[in-house]
Amino acid sequence: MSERNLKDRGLDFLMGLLTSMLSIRFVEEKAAQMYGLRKIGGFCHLYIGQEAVGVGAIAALDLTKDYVLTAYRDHGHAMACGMEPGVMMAELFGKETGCSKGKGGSMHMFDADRHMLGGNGIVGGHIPVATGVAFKIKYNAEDGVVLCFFGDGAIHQGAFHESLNLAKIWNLPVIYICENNQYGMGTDFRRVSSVHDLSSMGAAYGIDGRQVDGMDVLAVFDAVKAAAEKARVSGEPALLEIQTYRYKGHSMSDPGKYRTREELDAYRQQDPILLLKNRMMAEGLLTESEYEALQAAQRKVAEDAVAFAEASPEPALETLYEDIFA
Amino acid sequence: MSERNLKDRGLDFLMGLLTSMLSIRFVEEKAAQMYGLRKIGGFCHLYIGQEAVGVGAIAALDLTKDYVLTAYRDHGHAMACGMEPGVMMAELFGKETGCSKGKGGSMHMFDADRHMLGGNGIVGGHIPVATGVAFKIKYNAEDGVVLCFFGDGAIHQGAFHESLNLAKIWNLPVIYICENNQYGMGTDFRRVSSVHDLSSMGAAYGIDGRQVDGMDVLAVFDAVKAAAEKARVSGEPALLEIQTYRYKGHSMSDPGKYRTREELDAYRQQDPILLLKNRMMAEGLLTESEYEALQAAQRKVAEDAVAFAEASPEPALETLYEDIFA
Amino acid sequence: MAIITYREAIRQAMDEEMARDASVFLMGEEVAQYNGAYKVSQGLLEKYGPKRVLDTPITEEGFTGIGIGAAMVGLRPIVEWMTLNFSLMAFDQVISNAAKMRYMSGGQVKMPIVFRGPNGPAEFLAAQHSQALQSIYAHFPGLKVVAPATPHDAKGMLKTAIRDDNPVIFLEAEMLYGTTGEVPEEEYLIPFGQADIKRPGKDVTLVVHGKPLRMVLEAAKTLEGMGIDAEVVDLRSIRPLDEASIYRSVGTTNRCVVVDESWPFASVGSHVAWLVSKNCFDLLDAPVELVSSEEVPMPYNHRLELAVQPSVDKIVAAAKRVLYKV
Amino acid sequence: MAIITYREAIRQAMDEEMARDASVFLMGEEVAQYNGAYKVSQGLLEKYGPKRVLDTPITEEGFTGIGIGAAMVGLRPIVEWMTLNFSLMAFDQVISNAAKMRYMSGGQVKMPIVFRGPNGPAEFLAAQHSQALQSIYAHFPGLKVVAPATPHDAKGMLKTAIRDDNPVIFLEAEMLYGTTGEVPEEEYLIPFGQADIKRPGKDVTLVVHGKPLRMVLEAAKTLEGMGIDAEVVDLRSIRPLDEASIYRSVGTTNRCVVVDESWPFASVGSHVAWLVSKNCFDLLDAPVELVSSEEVPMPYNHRLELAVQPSVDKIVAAAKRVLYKV
Ligand SMILES: Cc1ncc(C[n+]2csc(CCOP(=O)(O)OP(=O)(O)O)c2C)c(N)n1
Ligand SMILES: Cc1ncc(C[n+]2csc(CCOP(=O)(O)OP(=O)(O)O)c2C)c(N)n1
Ligand SMILES: [Mg+2]
Ligand SMILES: [Mg+2]
Repeated sequence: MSERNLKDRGLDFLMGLLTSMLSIRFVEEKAAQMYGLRKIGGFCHLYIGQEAVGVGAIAALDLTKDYVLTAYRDHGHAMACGMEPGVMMAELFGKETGCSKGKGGSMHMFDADRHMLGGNGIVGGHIPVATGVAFKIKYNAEDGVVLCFFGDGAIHQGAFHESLNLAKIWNLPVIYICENNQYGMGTDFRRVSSVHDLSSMGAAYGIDGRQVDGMDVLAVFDAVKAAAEKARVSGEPALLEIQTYRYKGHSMSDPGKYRTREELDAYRQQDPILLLKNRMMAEGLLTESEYEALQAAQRKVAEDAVAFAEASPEPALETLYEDIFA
Repeated sequence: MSERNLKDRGLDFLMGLLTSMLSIRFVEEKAAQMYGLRKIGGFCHLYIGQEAVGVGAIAALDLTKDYVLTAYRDHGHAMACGMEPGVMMAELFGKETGCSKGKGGSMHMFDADRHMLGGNGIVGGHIPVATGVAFKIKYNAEDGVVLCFFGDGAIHQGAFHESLNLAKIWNLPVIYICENNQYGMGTDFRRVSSVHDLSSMGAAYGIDGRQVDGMDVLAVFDAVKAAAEKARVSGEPALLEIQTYRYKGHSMSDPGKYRTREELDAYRQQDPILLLKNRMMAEGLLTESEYEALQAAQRKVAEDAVAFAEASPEPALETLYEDIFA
Repeated sequence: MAIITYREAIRQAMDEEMARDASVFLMGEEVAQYNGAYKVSQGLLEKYGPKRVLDTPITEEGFTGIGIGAAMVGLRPIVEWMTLNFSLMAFDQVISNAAKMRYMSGGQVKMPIVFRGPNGPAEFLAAQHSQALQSIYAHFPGLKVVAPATPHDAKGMLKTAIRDDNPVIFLEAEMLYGTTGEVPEEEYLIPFGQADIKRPGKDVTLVVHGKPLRMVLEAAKTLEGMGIDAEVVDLRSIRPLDEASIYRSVGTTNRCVVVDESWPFASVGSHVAWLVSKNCFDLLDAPVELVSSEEVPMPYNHRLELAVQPSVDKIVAAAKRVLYKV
Repeated sequence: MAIITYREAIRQAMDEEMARDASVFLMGEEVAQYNGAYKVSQGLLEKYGPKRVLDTPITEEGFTGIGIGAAMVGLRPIVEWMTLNFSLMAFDQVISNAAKMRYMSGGQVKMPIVFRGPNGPAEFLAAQHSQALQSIYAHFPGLKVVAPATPHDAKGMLKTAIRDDNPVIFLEAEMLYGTTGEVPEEEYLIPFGQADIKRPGKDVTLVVHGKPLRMVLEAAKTLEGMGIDAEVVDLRSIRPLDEASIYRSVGTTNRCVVVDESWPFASVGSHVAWLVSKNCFDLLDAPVELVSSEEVPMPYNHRLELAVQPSVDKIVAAAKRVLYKV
């Protein structure tokens, strides 16, 4: 657990984190439901269980100058960057009002105005791209940083290694965040990784690595804040392994037989939302009824998102020929 | 300098190393000369200065069960594996009698019978392939090992990293040998590497790394021998950074302006052939006249190689359609 | 004859060949414990154990290269790419090594390796996950490329592929896995380079390979209703290509439509269309038509993605065009 | 008009665009301190400093991806691949990211990036280093692909490429760098998608792009000696393709030979040959011929490698065939 006194962090800040995590949770649950109703198709990778990572990390940013790139499990990051849930849901529905006009779908949530640059379906493929965004920051002598999220499954891709070496020799302000949710699809990361402390892999590039408790949104916030401040000042890249867990299957079609109910339950006990809620209550910063009101409000947000998506028009057929070239 | 008493190693063994290094040196010098005469074309990467690496390392093998794969700077390795200098020179000349029937040229010396599996022109591209050869050794429960040679320039390729992780999780008997000759083409390795002790990169995969003096053929032999024995028994991969220097340009067209004459001269002072010769003389294992005889013999070998290549026929035109499919 | 799925046909082929030859093994992401992302390798781990059915990390370049290395020294790897889209990560290994190793070694090595996985669009998968990639593989000499469309062809050709001493790109399709067809009880092999007349006819030749076969057969039925008797030539194997069967058919019909779900530019489809144009110049009563995908990355929206691809309507329309029935 | 080399034309284009726009920068292996492996970037480091002219490690996937990321956020990178062969290492970055990012984001990002370097065979470089790769890039929507053959076209088109807001694959050739031609003193740009009639004629249309242009012009001269007046259509830009100019020419000559140094299968050459076959069906007096490379990996031996490629003789013979003068 992050050590700082909870109250010192400010109530608004804490409520913001809680609200954001709840919002993602409920919107994701709606997405699952809509998938069941075949309103959404294809791959759909939910963020449930991992909310503290995206929310805590992105809360440490200033998105007027910082950037976020992630893999295909991108709903949480998009919302944490401020994408409207309705716009996201509309994208999942393949509607014209979706962030990517219905062309991207679940894996390609983009919100360029909010510096959320996708959503990428190729495991590891966005890591060099994120490094390139950091290159631009340095080139233009800005003081932003880039957060590059990826999974435990992506860390062995050559693209990761090539990127870290380049980021270090060129001093690029990028924080590589490995969201270690223990599995890459059906594969326990320990089966395919020669080292089990993934943060140690930074050492091969002279890059600081740290493991962070990804169920504790404040720990995530603190770790990313510290790495980001350092990166802003010195251009030092960093590697964080944030340990977390996904409650649902890899994608909607995965029954998740490779793990035990006990394991899942154990993680549910340290649910990131529950954890923050309990701490806030223990410190008198939140009452049960306030929490219920918050939940109700966020459930409504999720429902509204669906309604918006549902009511939105399909893209016109001719739009398939648009957006290829600028 | 390797510590063991020189005499204990046996005269034949030492003479073998010396002969092999001299042979490579003279054949390479002939190759340079023939390139000047346009008997050889294209890229031609000479091994002069690095002889101790290939010779020392391959002397530690049993090529009835072990294998060697390397990059395009492969003449030395091919000869250390026992390829006839004439056959190699004929390949450089593009002749029918060349190891690859004139189809491969300088970068693709193959001698499958002697377990020398190329010669590869893509920087880093053969590293997974070599790892696959080690996979076969394990699959068939053989007790061989694979030496995979590559340059300091190749170590940042994703292919290297992916290979090390796989070799470690599957326990494959492969020794990764980074021949750090200080430059990748015109680039000082320190300019493009985030760490300067390249052997430390093994740690990211739980693989032992060691730096070895590559001008000392016995140090190379000892290090490879030790790693190979360990790999045979336990299937443990290893990473060796063998520090060396190339006297010539990167390829025949490189004037080498990126380094100083002083630097080159300093390395020439610790020339691997000179070093072994002097030690053997100091211990009374070699006389000046014996050495001169040896040189003369090896010069003759190089000349004969050229004569053989020169006298060999061009491949028939129709052969261009052969050797695509088995 | 038994009626089985395409998925089961592939599984049986692998199973039979693994039982027959101990040097055959399967590697890829999720092929073992998870029984395959698309359950194609169901039961193989249980039957053959982890030595011969291996889960890999998500490092396509690395494990593809390992397969290549293992094949070079006598094993017969089946490398599963979870989808062909991810093979782009391993493209250099296939092109620079698998396709060229035999040639550049002057015939010293064989390369008995099969690369297989689903190719082409499925549904709702958007731009990065919906590519039909046969054209870029078929471009390179040194590779065999096949795309069977029925369980019968898939089983017989995969067995041939596994026994082939050369690299074979074996193209399946997610949308085919669940389709069914008759397969003989007894062992059979289908040689490469033999097209199959899936429907005889005399008015127009429809040439196809892979997944769109079903659509073409449906189109043929529709055309029949219009009094047009279409002959359907299923290439099955792209390289080698059975040109004779195509020309024989066009010799009868004097009209030809090529169907290929790839993008048209520099594709298998346009190549075949050119071959027919050239070699049946005096026989053709109309220009050869090509029905392919629109020149756009694949959109996520379902209506749009369907509009991008070949359809029964588009094929019927093209057939009518070459019959000047418009 | 000044007479300059192709190399100098490319250098001037980069120099002028870098002077004009501070967001243009050059990165690649050996482009800075070494002034380029083929000296194309001579003097640019000195003029623009290490911020804008960057030597990279040998990690094509990594630095190509960095370019893509930087382009997404407004820089205008020129990524030099030492040769196109090595771009296979970065293939996924180009295809999955550069070509698709705009589309899958619904038009939210631009991708102003140029990938350039020598393409196609040079001399004595064997199988891995002698590939003409335009066909595999031209296959994918989302990329522009150009292959200028003269200093004039190279300069004007590279400037256009750098100013384009989309990814451009810019194909040069080692054998072209030293060739010379006239280039205007004043600034000029050549738009993409405009073929250039390099020689007017009325008997037969020769369509070509890139390096073989010189050979085609020579063939035209030889044909002239035989009383055959060939029109030479230099495509210059492959995608977009100026179909109209080709058809206009074939409309006059009624005969067409396409020359492409690629392998024929699924190539730019066979695609253009099909387009002409289809769209000039009623105009053609003979089947469209394609002169391309033999279907083999490139052999090292010079006589063999010349036999593999298009030649003046082969082009003349093809022209005579379409004129039935054989
Ligand atoms: C290059 C590539 N290979 C394979 C896949 C298929 N695939 C999609 S997600 C996934 C597992 C990734 O696991 P991880 O990185 O841990 O992310 P998580 O799903 O746990 O968030 C795989 C194998 C892919 N999309 N891209
Ligand atoms: C993938 C790839 N990129 C670039 C090249 C061009 N190239 C050939 S050798 C070389 C330098 C390699 O240096 P190093 O690995 O240190 O080997 P050395 O030449 O010093 O033996 C480069 C960049 C290549 N052959 N392959
Ligand atoms: Mg994971
Ligand atoms: Mg080097």
